Amino acid sequence: MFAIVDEPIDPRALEAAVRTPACGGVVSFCGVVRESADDGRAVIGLRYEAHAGLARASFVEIADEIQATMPEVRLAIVHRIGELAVGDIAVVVVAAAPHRSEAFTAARSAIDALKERAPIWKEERYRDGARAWIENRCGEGNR
Amino acid sequence: MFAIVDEPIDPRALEAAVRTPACGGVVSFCGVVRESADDGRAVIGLRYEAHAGLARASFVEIADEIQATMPEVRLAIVHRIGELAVGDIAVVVVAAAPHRSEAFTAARSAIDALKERAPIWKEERYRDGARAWIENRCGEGNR
Amino acid sequence: MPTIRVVAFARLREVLGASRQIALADDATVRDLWAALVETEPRLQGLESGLRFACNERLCGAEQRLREGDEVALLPPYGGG
Amino acid sequence: MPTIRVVAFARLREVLGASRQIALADDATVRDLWAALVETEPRLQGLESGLRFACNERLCGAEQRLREGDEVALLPPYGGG
Repeated sequence: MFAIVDEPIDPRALEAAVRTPACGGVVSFCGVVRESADDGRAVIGLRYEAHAGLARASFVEIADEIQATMPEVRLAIVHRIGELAVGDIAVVVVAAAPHRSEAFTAARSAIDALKERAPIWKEERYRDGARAWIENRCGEGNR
Repeated sequence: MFAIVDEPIDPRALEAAVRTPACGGVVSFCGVVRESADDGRAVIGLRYEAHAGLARASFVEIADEIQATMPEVRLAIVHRIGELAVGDIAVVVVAAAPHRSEAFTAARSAIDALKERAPIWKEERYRDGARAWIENRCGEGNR
Repeated sequence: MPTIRVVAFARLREVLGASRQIALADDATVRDLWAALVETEPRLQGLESGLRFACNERLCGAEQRLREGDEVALLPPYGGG
Repeated sequence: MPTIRVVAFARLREVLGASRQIALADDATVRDLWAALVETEPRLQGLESGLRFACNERLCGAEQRLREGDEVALLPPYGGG
């Protein structure tokens, strides 16, 4: 349920893994490669790198922290690495809980924390042949 | 993308329908039948009824309102009616947007509004043979 | 005497059935329709709280006037999601 | 003279390669390791901002002392998600 993978992620499998009969709300977030960068440049794909051991540990830590305040929440966090094309899923967070409020809060907290704390790197590749490493802006919880 | 259906809902199909290459974040909410009622009674299933025409119109209206403030958001809202068992998906909301913040906000707003405004009714069926119509508590945005 | 089609949901459907016809006085309102139904089916009495109405697939108030052929939906408090 | 394994990511990997060995003075810290690397690879100079370190798969500070066989990861600012 917490992994760095180099193959396509199946969000449904993650949902099935975290759901129990006590769960009434399941929120899934998929981060997808989009066709344009924040500065508007045309993107043809991304390449992700990760420190797999530390990244996975950060996912577990993020989930533990969320469950410390919302013990009924169950989480899955998976990030893909390698070459991705526009439309590919880069990251999936699934949060399941008895009620929807906790599920939404947990999913949102988890992806925000991942952006801040997971040792993962993204290289954007542009249509014009250029490429650039993109850093998550700190405290940028609202993107 | 806005429908009352009497068959299982496929959240992946809805995600595919709303996503475009401009979308970087896709948030899906699945409301699932859970094994116990809010008062703790064991639930064996639910039956949903809807005024299909008005319910669908309320979904469109909810999406229009959300898009009035977040024009880049794309939404799907589908509710199932009929007999559902524990674990079955009763409702799916999908919100796709260039950035995750809008996707989360839109999905959450849509399901909260649906609970308040969509003419849909839920009968809980308990293990002891009893059944009861369950009303959404007004302004109860945090369940 | 316009004839109105009434469609009912949830608790109200259990009392009234899914749909029925009712004849009302000229110029009758939705409120008059409800009063007429309660008269026929006293079990409706306690079920007014939170009740909403729609006429021809649009939500409407209790003062809405009804015409021949109108369809009125009786919508008890919602429970979807 | 402990030998340390250095693993680098993203921009830093482009300069240093994925991994290399480096011999340091006894009692050297992570800060000393970075200084030694910058000396060998002047292109690292501008890449200190936001840099984090891990030693043997745990985040650590620049004052962490290094021992024979330690593996130090050089973690530039993150971009996941």
